[in-house]
Amino acid sequence: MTVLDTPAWRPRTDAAPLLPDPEPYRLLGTPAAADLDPALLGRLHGQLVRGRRYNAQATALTKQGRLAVYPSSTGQEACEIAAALALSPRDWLFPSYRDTLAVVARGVDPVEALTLLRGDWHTGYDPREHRIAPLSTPLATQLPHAVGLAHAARLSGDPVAALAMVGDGGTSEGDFHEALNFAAVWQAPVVFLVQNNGFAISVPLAKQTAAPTLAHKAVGYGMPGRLVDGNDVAAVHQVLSEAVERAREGGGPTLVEAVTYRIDAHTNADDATRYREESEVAAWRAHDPVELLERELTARGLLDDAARQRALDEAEAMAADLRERMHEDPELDPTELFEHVYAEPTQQLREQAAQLRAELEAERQS
Amino acid sequence: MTVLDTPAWRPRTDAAPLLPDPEPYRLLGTPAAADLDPALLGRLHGQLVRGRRYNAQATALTKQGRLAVYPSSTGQEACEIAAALALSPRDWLFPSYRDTLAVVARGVDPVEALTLLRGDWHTGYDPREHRIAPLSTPLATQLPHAVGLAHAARLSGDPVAALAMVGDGGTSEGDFHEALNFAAVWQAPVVFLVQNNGFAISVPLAKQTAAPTLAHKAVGYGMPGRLVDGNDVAAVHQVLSEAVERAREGGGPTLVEAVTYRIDAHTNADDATRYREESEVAAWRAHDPVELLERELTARGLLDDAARQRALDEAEAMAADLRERMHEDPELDPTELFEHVYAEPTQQLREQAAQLRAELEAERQS
Amino acid sequence: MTTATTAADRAEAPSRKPATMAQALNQALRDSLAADPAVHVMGEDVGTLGGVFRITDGLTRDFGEDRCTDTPLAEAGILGAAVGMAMYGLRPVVEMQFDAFAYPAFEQLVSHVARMRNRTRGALPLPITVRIPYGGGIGGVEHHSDSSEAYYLHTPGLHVVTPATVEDAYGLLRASIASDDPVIFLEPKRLYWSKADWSPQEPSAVPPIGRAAVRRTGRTATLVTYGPSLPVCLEAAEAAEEEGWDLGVVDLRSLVPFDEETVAAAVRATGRAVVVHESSGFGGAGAEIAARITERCFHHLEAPVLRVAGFDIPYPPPMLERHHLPGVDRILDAVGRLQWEER
Amino acid sequence: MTTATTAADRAEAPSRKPATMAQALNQALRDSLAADPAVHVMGEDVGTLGGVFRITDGLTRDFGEDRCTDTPLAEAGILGAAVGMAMYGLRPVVEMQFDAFAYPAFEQLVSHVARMRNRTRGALPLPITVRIPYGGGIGGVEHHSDSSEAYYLHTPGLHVVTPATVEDAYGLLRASIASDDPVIFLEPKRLYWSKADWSPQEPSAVPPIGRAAVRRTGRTATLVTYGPSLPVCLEAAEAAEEEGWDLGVVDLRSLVPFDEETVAAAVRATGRAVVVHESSGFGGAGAEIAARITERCFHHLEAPVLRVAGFDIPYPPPMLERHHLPGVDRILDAVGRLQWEER
Ligand SMILES: Cc1ncc(C[n+]2csc(CCOP(=O)(O)OP(=O)(O)O)c2C)c(N)n1
Ligand SMILES: Cc1ncc(C[n+]2csc(CCOP(=O)(O)OP(=O)(O)O)c2C)c(N)n1
Ligand SMILES: [Mg+2]
Ligand SMILES: [Mg+2]
Repeated sequence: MTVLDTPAWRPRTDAAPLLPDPEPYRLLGTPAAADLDPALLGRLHGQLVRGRRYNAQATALTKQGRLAVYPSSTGQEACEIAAALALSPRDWLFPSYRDTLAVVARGVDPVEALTLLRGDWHTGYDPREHRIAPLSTPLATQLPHAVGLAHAARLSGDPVAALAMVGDGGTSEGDFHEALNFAAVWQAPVVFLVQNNGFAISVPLAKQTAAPTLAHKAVGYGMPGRLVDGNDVAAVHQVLSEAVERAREGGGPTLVEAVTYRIDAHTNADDATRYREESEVAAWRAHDPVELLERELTARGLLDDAARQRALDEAEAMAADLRERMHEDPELDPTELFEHVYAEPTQQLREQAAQLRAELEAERQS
Repeated sequence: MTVLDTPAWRPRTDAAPLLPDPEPYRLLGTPAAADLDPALLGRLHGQLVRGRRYNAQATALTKQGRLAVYPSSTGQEACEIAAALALSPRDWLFPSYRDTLAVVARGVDPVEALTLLRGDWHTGYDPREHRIAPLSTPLATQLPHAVGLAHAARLSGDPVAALAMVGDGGTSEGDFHEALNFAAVWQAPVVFLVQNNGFAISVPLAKQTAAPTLAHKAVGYGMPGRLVDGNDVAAVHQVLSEAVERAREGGGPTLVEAVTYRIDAHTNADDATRYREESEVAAWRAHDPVELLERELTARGLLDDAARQRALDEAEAMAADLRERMHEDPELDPTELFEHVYAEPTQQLREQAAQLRAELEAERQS
Repeated sequence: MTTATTAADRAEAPSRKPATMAQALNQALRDSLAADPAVHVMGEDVGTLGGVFRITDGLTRDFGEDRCTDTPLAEAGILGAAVGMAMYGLRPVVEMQFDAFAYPAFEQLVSHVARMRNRTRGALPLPITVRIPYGGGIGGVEHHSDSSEAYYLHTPGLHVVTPATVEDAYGLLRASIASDDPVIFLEPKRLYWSKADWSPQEPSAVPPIGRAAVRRTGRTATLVTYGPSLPVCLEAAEAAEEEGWDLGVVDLRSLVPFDEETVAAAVRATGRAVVVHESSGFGGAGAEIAARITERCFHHLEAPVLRVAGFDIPYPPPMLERHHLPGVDRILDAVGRLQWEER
Repeated sequence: MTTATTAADRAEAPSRKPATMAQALNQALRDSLAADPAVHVMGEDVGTLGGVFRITDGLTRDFGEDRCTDTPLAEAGILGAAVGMAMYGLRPVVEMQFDAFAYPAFEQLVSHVARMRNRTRGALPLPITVRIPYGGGIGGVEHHSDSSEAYYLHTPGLHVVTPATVEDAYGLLRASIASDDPVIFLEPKRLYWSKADWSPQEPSAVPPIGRAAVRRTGRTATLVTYGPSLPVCLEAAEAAEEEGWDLGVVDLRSLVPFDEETVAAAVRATGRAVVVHESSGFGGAGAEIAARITERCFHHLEAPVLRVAGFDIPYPPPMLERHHLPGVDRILDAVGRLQWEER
């Protein structure tokens, strides 16, 4: 044995296959799109239209005070929908705070998905039933959770993959780094989807990173990086599906960067004109995920006006239902505040609950 | 403007020039070594010999109870010495807990450098005077400090570079990631030196990372990565000097991975036989930094037996001085504990100091 | 740079005008930046946007990107970089966007910010101000309403300051930035839009950190509080008049240093005390305050020092937060129980 | 796997033998791993090395790498991964190598570990045990002797447990791992090598978390303490006999849940109390304990509840730590001051 044989000396893997193609992968409008399954494209289209309408409706609800806040994913619907649809029912989704749309696209009731944002408890839906972790507000903190869950599944011989979503800003957090490193060392069946929408609130990408692309970060962990046009729903869906498949089959984690754009402000409370040019927004509006897909579908004769109208009508019905059901505040029981802190409330919590009950009783009587 | 012109779409930089050569860079024993300055090689040799002796002496002092603990850098002297000597006097060094040798090689009194480890206050030396941050125990936490200092210097137009040292294990920490990202975004004049010595205490590199090499992590930040034979003091010195120079001239940060090996146990308290094979240690002993340099010097007629003996004698004198001066416990004043918590002690601290003074007085009298 | 303008503005208009706490904080940052080139403001969205609460509004425009800097999104990195900047000789003023988003920086805070001076025997003081918008009452979703002061006040080496008035917001922030020690500067979010007639104090008139303010003297009992709970306590004191109670109110202004003298004097004057804060009671600041009052004033106390605090639960969702926050009724109820027989 | 061996060992040798706290902890991990396949041990160096304190000695050998896993060096990553594993249904037992090295995981702990059950209305409980060797007295260099319990006990959703005896080390660790709630399990480093005659309790005999133990009844005054300070208090109680004082000693065993009944009863029996712990006093656990005792027992108290705690300084270097740690003299001095007239 010489030093040249010792593990520290030898590179673990070859870097070349890990490096992303710096040109974002596209399918729609390319010859390869001809091979895409029309049924899949139809599903993606219905969801995109629905998703766009959902964002608009939720934003409108904030203006009416029915929601505390809403971070819209308008412009990013292709990523949201593709993420949800790339998973099989037994897989797990780990959404970031902006990803309500992915949660809804995966089958959660549109009202339940807004539970947190309307000022109620955090997770309206049952995470175990839907296999969707709570929408994570502290950025990037959900990534190690996805790794741990995927690792646990693998240890149990359970063919489950986890898909974790994060923003371009979130990639700067230490948790991003630690999660990707654990995933690669453990060869955990997890896929990381970075939605690079150009901004972290007001901070543009150039102040966030000097990396060639965010997908290049994969190399430093020893996992493959892929770059994809985040507004091309077919491309995102394909790249994610391949990565999820590979993960589930023991091929390890992948980092996917989807290049996209946040068309709306950060949330309804934000004023995006303070930090970006309308011309940039316009450029991205001209590269719209719904239009990109519709152009493809129309060219292939898969979408006529009637079909388009049907999709719009369905979305409208969903929005009307959402509006109506969100019209009333939910009935919350304040004493439930003490019930889920621990499996069994402590003596102190029991006393505090009693105090609050007495106060509520007094209030009711006065 | 189209999306193709927007910052999110365009790769910021080309990845190719950032990628390290996966073969560690070597100088000693290669034709290029002929160009090396004999005076520099002489200085490096003297320091290497001294450094090795220092490690041995400090470890011996732990057995005599004169030091609380000592993390030896035997086998890694080339990195320690090269780091210290690559800096000009106005630059700053940010050592990790294992880097006492770099601190001493930079001119700190050998006894002062052990202040923390003998159970006295943390930093014996004056960090401002020597431009050496305190040896950092929480791993990787010193890296953002180095970035901040380098950034501050650059903002002030002060041509100062910072060199920050960390271990292979430390690269897994979130602080490593955040520091490198800040450095690249700010183009701060800082050089990161990772000593990959194969282990984080007992955990081997393969459980720490799946990256091709640690130097490949540079790509994900948009800074160049360099891989160097960490036992080739001339190579490490050259690579670091170039990186420091580049940083000082506004060229931005560099990540350098030096491949080396921890010949001793993690610290005197550790038993390395629990987790590694003697054959691996032997392989690295055969690739010894002192021997590599001596072979080169001898081949070029720059080191005869007399010169070698002189170096050993000087090291021995240093060790004897260290032994002697470490023989007695320093006189510590317990009431100083309250003096440096704040610029002005709070009322509570004044009262606690008074209490301790009274107790000490009572002790003295009884 | 508008150093001159700022100074001129003040020279022209020494008279008091209505201002919000947010405006006073912005002015304090401006005046600090103008007064000392070592001051640097940094954090997420503090530049072009002016911060999500607009506390840093216009600073990048007026002082340049190098003096007010949008950082990458990484709180440990921000604070860690600030440590290095302070080592070089700068005075970083760091913004953490919300209370719960300061937690990633906890290691840097506890292991370095709080200890660098001590570990270097004074050679490397760290004059860093960490501004943290904290507390609830603004209908924020989870992680946007934490009261984290107890974590900081238990960490030797940190000052912990929290203003409750517009005037103090300005004065204490200037004093914190001028301090050679690290200061955790906790800004009560729900008071950002509170208003008062005010003009920036001259630096010389800025109160030193560490002096509590007696906002109201009383004879029946003493309320001890700070930050977002001060207005609630003042309201409670007014309401108490109807019950015939004359309540004193002490505003701590800084939890570290803790002004024992002022608190003890105010409690001795009444023999009864209630400590009020909105963070969870268990192990909260009120525990220290109550324990300390008891140690110092035991034989003056007619009743145990009571605490009115948030429940021992994670901060509740917007629709339920009013049940969690100490309000006037709960305070008056506690005052009522000061005529206390053991339960 | 040696499940059988372990069980057999115990069947053969039910009699009590001398064991160290470290051995009892190791046995608790073994028995938990053997009893429940969902239990997974993970952390830095817990595998081949068996941990820097050898608490996990032999677990990887006996249960395999998948059940006792060396992780990369990243505490937030470790705890964050454990969260995901617990979401899947496992019971991770995480080791943080030293107290101060748990700080990088603070955000995961406060924002997720403590709150996941609550935020999901019970759908996602997190049965995670976080083992943290804590406290001083072992001559450790900086960052190796922190007492961090106050940070944890103020965080609703966490249990905070700390054993002081060999028997409790085993019993409480087993109970913590079996708990469906996250437990911060604080292991007093300087008691790792303390010895007692002991045999592992049957699971049924394991005490539930949340009961304090009266280690000694007394009539003069009551010492309330936990973890590393228990032996010091017991020693003080013996020494106090010379002064004619009969001291009771209560060992809290868990700070959360806090056993108010036991503490209050013990204090009422004497009318005087001293709380003892080694972490900094200001805002420490003792503040809560003292404030709570006062609230509950005011009219039984002959003197204020006093605290004997570490100074409000960063943990001192080895050569000075003996001055910092509460010792017998300082405790007896406080007891003396319980015959207290106001200063
Ligand atoms: C740890 C943490 N720090 C700060 C915040 C406040 N914050 C909420 S969203 C946001 C920007 C996120 O940007 P990015 O990751 O790009 O996601 P995007 O909003 O673009 O979807 C910030 C700073 C947070 N939620 N968590
Ligand atoms: C944040 C943190 N976690 C854990 C430790 C405990 N610890 C001390 S040294 C060490 C291993 C470090 O390995 P590496 O970074 O490779 O440096 P080396 O010891 O090889 O020089 C560990 C885990 C620490 N000091 N800091
Ligand atoms: Mg973004
Ligand atoms: Mg190493």
